[in-house]
Amino acid sequence: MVSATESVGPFTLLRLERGELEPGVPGQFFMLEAPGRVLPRPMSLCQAPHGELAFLIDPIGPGTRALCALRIGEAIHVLGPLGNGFDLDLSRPLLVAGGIGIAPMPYLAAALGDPPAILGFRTEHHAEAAGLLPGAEIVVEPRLVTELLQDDPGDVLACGPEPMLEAVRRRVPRAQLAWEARMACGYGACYGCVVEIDGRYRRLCVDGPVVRDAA
Amino acid sequence: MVSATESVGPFTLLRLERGELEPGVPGQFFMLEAPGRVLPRPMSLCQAPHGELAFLIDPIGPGTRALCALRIGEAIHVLGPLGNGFDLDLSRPLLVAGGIGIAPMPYLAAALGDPPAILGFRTEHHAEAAGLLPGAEIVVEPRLVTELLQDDPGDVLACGPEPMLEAVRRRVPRAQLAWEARMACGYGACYGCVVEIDGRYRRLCVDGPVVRDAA
Amino acid sequence: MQLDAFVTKTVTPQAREGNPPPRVVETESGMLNSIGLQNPGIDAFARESLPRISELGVPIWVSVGGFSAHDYADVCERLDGEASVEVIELNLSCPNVEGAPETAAELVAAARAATTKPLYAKLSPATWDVAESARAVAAAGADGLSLVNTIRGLALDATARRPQLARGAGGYSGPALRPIALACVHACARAVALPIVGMGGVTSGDDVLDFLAAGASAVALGTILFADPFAASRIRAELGDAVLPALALSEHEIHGLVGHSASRRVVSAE
Amino acid sequence: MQLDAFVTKTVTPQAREGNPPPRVVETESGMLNSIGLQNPGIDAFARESLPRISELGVPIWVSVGGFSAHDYADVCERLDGEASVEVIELNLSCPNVEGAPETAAELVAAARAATTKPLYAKLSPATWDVAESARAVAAAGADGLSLVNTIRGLALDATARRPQLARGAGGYSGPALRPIALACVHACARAVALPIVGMGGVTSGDDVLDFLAAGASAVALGTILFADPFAASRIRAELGDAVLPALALSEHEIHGLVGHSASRRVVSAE
Ligand SMILES: Cc1cc2nc3c(=O)[nH]c(=O)nc-3n(C[C@H](O)[C@H](O)[C@H](O)COP(=O)(O)OP(=O)(O)OC[C@H]3O[C@@H](n4cnc5c(N)ncnc54)[C@H](O)[C@@H]3O)c2cc1C
Ligand SMILES: Cc1cc2nc3c(=O)[nH]c(=O)nc-3n(C[C@H](O)[C@H](O)[C@H](O)COP(=O)(O)OP(=O)(O)OC[C@H]3O[C@@H](n4cnc5c(N)ncnc54)[C@H](O)[C@@H]3O)c2cc1C
Ligand SMILES: Cc1cc2nc3c(=O)[nH]c(=O)nc-3n(C[C@H](O)[C@H](O)[C@H](O)COP(=O)(O)O)c2cc1C
Ligand SMILES: Cc1cc2nc3c(=O)[nH]c(=O)nc-3n(C[C@H](O)[C@H](O)[C@H](O)COP(=O)(O)O)c2cc1C
Ligand code: FES
Ligand code: FES
Repeated sequence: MVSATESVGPFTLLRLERGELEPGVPGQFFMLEAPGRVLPRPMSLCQAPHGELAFLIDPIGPGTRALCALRIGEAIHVLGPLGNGFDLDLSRPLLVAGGIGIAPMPYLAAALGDPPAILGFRTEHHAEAAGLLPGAEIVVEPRLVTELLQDDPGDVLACGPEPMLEAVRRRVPRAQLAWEARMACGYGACYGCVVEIDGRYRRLCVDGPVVRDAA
Repeated sequence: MVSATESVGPFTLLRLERGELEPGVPGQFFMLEAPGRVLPRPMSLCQAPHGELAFLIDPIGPGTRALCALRIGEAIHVLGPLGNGFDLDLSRPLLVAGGIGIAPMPYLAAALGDPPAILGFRTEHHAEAAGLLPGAEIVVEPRLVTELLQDDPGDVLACGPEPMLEAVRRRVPRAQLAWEARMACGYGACYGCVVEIDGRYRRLCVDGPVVRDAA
Repeated sequence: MQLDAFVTKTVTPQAREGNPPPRVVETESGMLNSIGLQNPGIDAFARESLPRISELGVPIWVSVGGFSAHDYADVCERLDGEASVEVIELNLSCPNVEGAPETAAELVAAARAATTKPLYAKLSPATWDVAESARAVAAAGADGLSLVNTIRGLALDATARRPQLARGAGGYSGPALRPIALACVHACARAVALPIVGMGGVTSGDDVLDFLAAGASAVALGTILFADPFAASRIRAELGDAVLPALALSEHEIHGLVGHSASRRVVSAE
Repeated sequence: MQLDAFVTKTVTPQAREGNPPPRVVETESGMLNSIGLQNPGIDAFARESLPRISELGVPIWVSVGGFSAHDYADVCERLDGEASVEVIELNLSCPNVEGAPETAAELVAAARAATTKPLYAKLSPATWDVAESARAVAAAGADGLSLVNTIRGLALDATARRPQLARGAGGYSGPALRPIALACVHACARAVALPIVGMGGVTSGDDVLDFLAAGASAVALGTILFADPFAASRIRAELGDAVLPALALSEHEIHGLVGHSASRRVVSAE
């Protein structure tokens, strides 16, 4: 059941009543029924206020637009938490996010005691979402998040578009990266979400989104 | 463009801006786009107020429900007037309608100078629609409209469910009857709306809804 | 006028009454029809319908059907002398009647021997390997392909749980058919060098671009003309403005837009 | 637990990596998949997957695939000794891989010779006359039919206009497939006396009643389990309360509800 929706720059923060669902580990995700669509959509948990689960959604297509159009009191199927979250046993965490990759960061930051963060955005309008992560450093294109990475940046946890994740990985091979893939089930049943890891197709919904033991 | 909607008993009176469409002859119909549906729905013109076309709609399925849910300012495709209306060159007209068969009667009555009318309804709630035809005689089931038909009822013009039309025809063979059929195009193109008339399949959308020269 | 061609309803040698009603029913994102090739027969068609349709001033494609190779040859021969007929489309795939005992290729070959007009073979998506059918009709002399006809579907009444169409199953068309049609166009475009008229659930300029990208050189409209009889003009406008420049399609391809319908009313309504 | 049977993803003799991603895409009222039968092969399946699935305490139907009659016979023989396997479903119709050179009937006959377990033949809707296929597999020894598998479909990307799935076309499933599936069930139920498991776009109790009325004796769930992993319980509740008494179906028919999915997760989620 939708308890509130808020605009955050071009994004929508969708707050759902939590019911019996656990919020899970930061970096895990939920499958949200998108009204009128055949498939649900994977969404990272953004915030876990008391009794609620909050998702930050970028309306880029029919599914995300349907989710952003939900009104208070409407109900949708929600399944989760699903997949592998971030490993939180770290000494010097640094959060790095690009665009809607900011979505899992507020919940992650809360779990890690508000570590430093670097956020990159396409436009100033998108950068309004940085308000969800007070104290973060912000860059707007043409500048990129990797420009702010120090030589020894510590334990990087990153989420964002694939080119950004690849760039972060080149700079910080041990970084924990949260990947994306098209999904159907989200719970390991359909083999729709595979990505090639070490030469084999693995299901991102169960072996990710934060992939352990990747090359 | 929807200019107004009103509840009339269980029915909805949908008022559309007329644009360049003619209202046509009473008994003719229009094809109304039903939002979210693949096929449009045939609707008799109910009233033709200045600058508007008004349709009385019984929400019995997905298409009519979508039409009744339209809000002011929304726009739909409308095609018409289509088909054969009633022959109005009559000396002693009498209107007979059952249920939503009342839909074409207000516009027909206006054209004929408010002739006498007999209306039948399933329930008192449905009978509220009789307000659209002041002065009409009204029966509610289990009583039937045919019970009120005199021995020499004059020039009967009838619209309603098939069993009612059959009963009227048995009593008044020369009655003008407005039939219904499932339609796809409404303009003679698809051959989807045929009914058997004199042993041949004829398209109700062009040879009806008021069928001339029928047996 | 926004049509580059007008495709008629299928004509058979003799007049046909077609199937009993109800003949049409809507489904979630499509519709079923079981018209059953109601038509006046080739003689009445040539005498009465053709002159009327010719008045539109649009090239006429006549769809031809039958129940044997002889039937197809018969109607094609009759149309061969009609100057107003630009293309003959062979309906090899109506799901609403029992077909001919011959294979599609044999029907094309029989038609080929009976006319010098361009022959388009209209194929069914209800086949494991549509590219194989395409190769067969190409070898038999087809000049182009029309893809696709409807596929058999059934809808039941929610109270009686009986088939909604009198005949039981009917031909499924509309948006739900579009992915199936696109797959057929894609497969055939890779299998044969013939021009392809794509159809199945086209509702917008965006859909047209999908069909062209999949390998069609023209697109035909069916079901959308019921909800929007002016779809041809609208779609052309959508293509002209927004969508087209982004893809830099040639004028030639845009002109491939074919209005497909069952009677001249669609067009005269414009 | 609301399932009367659990149907596995298709198992082949050897392990298969499947097709490259993207493998799934949504369409207007359906989806396309091109998984390509990714599976660990029969040995690892029997060793690792079967015992895990058995823990569910639900009768197990194993779907068997291959690229020759020998493959089908091989896997069936291997499963014949597995006590936990109740039924073998022969996937004769995956649109995402090149099939066997043998006909469906030959594959069934080969499987029949290799096992005494009940054999269900899973047929494709991509055929002009599905009843003919049904008669052929019945004659070859099938004990039941599973109708239908997905049908080939294509979706393009709206900017690049390239196929959205890496492999091009994929298998079309979901609500858009339902009328096609119902027509196949209807046709086969009239052609053969075998029990039929109906599937294709089932989302509600209402849809189940349509399949039963068309001639199915059980119904399987696929795509709906993605949007609603608890669909089996919900649908059973819908059948129990409102819809069912109106039709007075027998208890036996209700128990025909088969949960169909790709891994044990669906079920363990319940
Ligand atoms: C684990 C996970 C967590 C996610 N968390 C969030 C989140 O918190 N907030 C948020 O807004 N989005 C998130 N996403 C992305 C979101 O799921 C997709 O944007 C959404 O599914 C797109 O659906 P659509 O119908 O709006 O657009 P579509 O029409 O499906 O797609 C629009 C465009 O996005 C691309 N796309 C679609 N799905 C994905 C995907 N899963 N990954 C990458 N590209 C895709 C398509 O190729 C297309 O170009 C997450 C994805 C994953 C896998
Ligand atoms: C010429 C004509 C004029 C009409 N005028 C009006 C009008 O003014 N107001 C009004 O409310 N309705 C009118 N109708 C009927 C109206 O078109 C149908 O009720 C509507 O199409 C049903 O659509 P649906 O999606 O709501 O229901 P559906 O799900 O399509 O049908 C619900 C039930 O109604 C039956 N049905 C569907 N369409 C028709 C039809 N065309 N004729 C008879 N039974 C049908 C079905 O068998 C089903 O049992 C008219 C019909 C015709 C042919
Ligand atoms: C009511 C109706 C009648 C049709 N009649 C014919 C026909 O006579 N001959 C033919 O080749 N195709 C016929 N078709 C099929 C269409 O030409 C077209 O192939 C199919 O409907 C898919 O396109 P669409 O989804 O745009 O309708 C008919 C389709 C409909 C809906
Ligand atoms: C992601 C996905 C994977 C599938 N894998 C298989 C399979 O391995 N074997 C098989 O026989 N059918 C497979 N199918 C087909 C389904 O079993 C079913 O026949 C089809 O999807 C229609 O049902 P639905 O509309 O309820 O999904 C698969 C379907 C989907 C969507
Ligand atoms: S989304 Fe289904 S297996 Fe990952
Ligand atoms: S509704 Fe199409 S011909 Fe009458």
